[in-house]
Amino acid sequence: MERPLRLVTANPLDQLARTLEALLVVAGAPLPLEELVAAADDDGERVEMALGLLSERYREGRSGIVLEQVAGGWAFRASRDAAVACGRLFERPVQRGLSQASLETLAIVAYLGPVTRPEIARIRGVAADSAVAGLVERGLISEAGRDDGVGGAVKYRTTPMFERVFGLESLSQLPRLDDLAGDVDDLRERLHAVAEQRTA
Amino acid sequence: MERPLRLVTANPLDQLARTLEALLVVAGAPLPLEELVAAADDDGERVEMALGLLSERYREGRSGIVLEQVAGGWAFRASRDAAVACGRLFERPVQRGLSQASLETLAIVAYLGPVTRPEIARIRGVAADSAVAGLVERGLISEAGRDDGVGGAVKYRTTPMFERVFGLESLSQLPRLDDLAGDVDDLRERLHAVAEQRTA
Amino acid sequence: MIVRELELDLDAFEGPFDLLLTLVLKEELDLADVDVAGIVVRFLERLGEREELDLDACGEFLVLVAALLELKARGLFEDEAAELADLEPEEAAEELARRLAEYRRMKEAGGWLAERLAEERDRFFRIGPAPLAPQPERKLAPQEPEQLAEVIRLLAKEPPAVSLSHMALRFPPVSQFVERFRALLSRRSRFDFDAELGGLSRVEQAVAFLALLELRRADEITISQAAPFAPIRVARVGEESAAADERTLAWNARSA
Repeated sequence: MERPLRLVTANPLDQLARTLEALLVVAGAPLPLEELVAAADDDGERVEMALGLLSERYREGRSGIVLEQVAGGWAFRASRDAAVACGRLFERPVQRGLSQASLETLAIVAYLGPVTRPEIARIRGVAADSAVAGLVERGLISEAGRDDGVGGAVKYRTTPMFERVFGLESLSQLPRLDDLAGDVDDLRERLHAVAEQRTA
Repeated sequence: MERPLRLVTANPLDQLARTLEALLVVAGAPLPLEELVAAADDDGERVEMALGLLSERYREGRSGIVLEQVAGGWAFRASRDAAVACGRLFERPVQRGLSQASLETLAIVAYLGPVTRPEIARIRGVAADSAVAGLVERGLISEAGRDDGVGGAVKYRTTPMFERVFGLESLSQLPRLDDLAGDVDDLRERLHAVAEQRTA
Repeated sequence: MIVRELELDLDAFEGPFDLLLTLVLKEELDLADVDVAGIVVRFLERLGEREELDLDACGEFLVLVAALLELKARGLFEDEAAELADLEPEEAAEELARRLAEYRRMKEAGGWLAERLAEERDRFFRIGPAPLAPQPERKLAPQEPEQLAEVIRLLAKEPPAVSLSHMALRFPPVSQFVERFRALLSRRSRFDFDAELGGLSRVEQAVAFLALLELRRADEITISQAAPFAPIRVARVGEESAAADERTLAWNARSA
């Protein structure tokens, strides 16, 4: 491992290589050569040489970090030796329940959907952006057109995955809320009225 | 740079260190020691020793990649030397300074959280709605249930992102606020004087 | 200097003071968002720019700002304003000092965070997953549909009527004092109203006074007072209280 490193130390490319390391460790997607050149504010050929040095330093069997050239550009990845350990890291335990914010948002979408984010926020009394995004990411809700056609707020409804997780054959199997309201419109009205009182 | 590396090569910890490198380079957030131990499927003490070696290898001024302890875990980041280059390519989560209102609100959530919007307003003497919404959007604070569990006001706490952005290992690294005790006494005396005049 | 033309540059509002007042009165601007301290500082700056002290301007400003503050306090802390009003002056001062100190600490902490943020400006890190990392799958255990109904019921529940319990605490029933005074007069032929009220809140004292009037109306007691603000003596009917020659506890400012 020593020789190339000694080379780098003596090499004026060393500083540039470090800058590239830094850029690559922050990047969320592979970085094309041009972007690396522009960000490092250096010469294209020198950047390629520095990448060559780094490919040598970060190569399979030598480091846990491997520099790889893929279709979109250059990126760090985990070494193959560490594949099992990485598998353990990304293997998430089955989550037992949802957070209060997610549950409230999901319940509103299930009972009132399709429903827009602003309406969810009005009923809950807080912005719904992150809760909605989280539920979309989990595949429990999805977009269902826009309010008043094009240009309106995006509406959301629950997904088949939601029905699977909650053990429902369809939304009509949701627990009834007869004690609260006759139909969806009643329920909607009631939720809005209470939300207004809460903020007042 | 060579000596510690040679040590590592001769060291049985080398393989473990490489595994940790791999885990850290693919992780989406700082990894707590326990998670590293579980994923590497190794002994806690050995993992700590390997992290010590890696801290030395990936330290400021030596590599473009820096290993740091932040937000309750271990994470790679770019070296500070490469900040200008990084700035050309990436945005920090808090690119510009936060407004006075946001900073005070953030301080209240960090020190007193989980805390509700009305509680924040009560301390600041100004409604906190837009400051809270802005901080949620930046991912610095997030919902943490409702007051009294049920229909109460939504509570907020700071996120791991907050600790990362501010470079804190944990919230306990926030400075203690007892230094202002003298001030309090002074205020109290002045208000007592006013109160006495009022009664007289 | 014309106070109403004072130019303001606040987070929530930019323009002359007069316009701010207009917007607030028309309820087009929420006073809760207005930094009143910022207005005061601006006024003091303008005042400082002048050689002479403009007493008229100061007077007008004081009146306007006091009104603004009162409006804002009422809007922000309906319950608390009442709580503070119930406190003794020393307690209110203590409570205010505590709150001001808390706010100062948070302001200080906000300043620390600002410095820290500036120091950490050159720390870059990746947000989110790595480019070539495996996509973790988030699995959710089977859930009970009843949870959804429960959550909707909570969201549809009228906010708890907190104020009622407060009222009960703050306004003890008149009957409570009627009974108390009757019991007292069954043991003693007369008592000193003020001495009986030691340790009660102002509201409770008021309720006790109502109880006294109630008993008087029912002709169960006689009430006498030697002079305005002198101690109130209460006696069973038929046993006039000859208060003049007795030494009693002084009527203190609290019960006034």
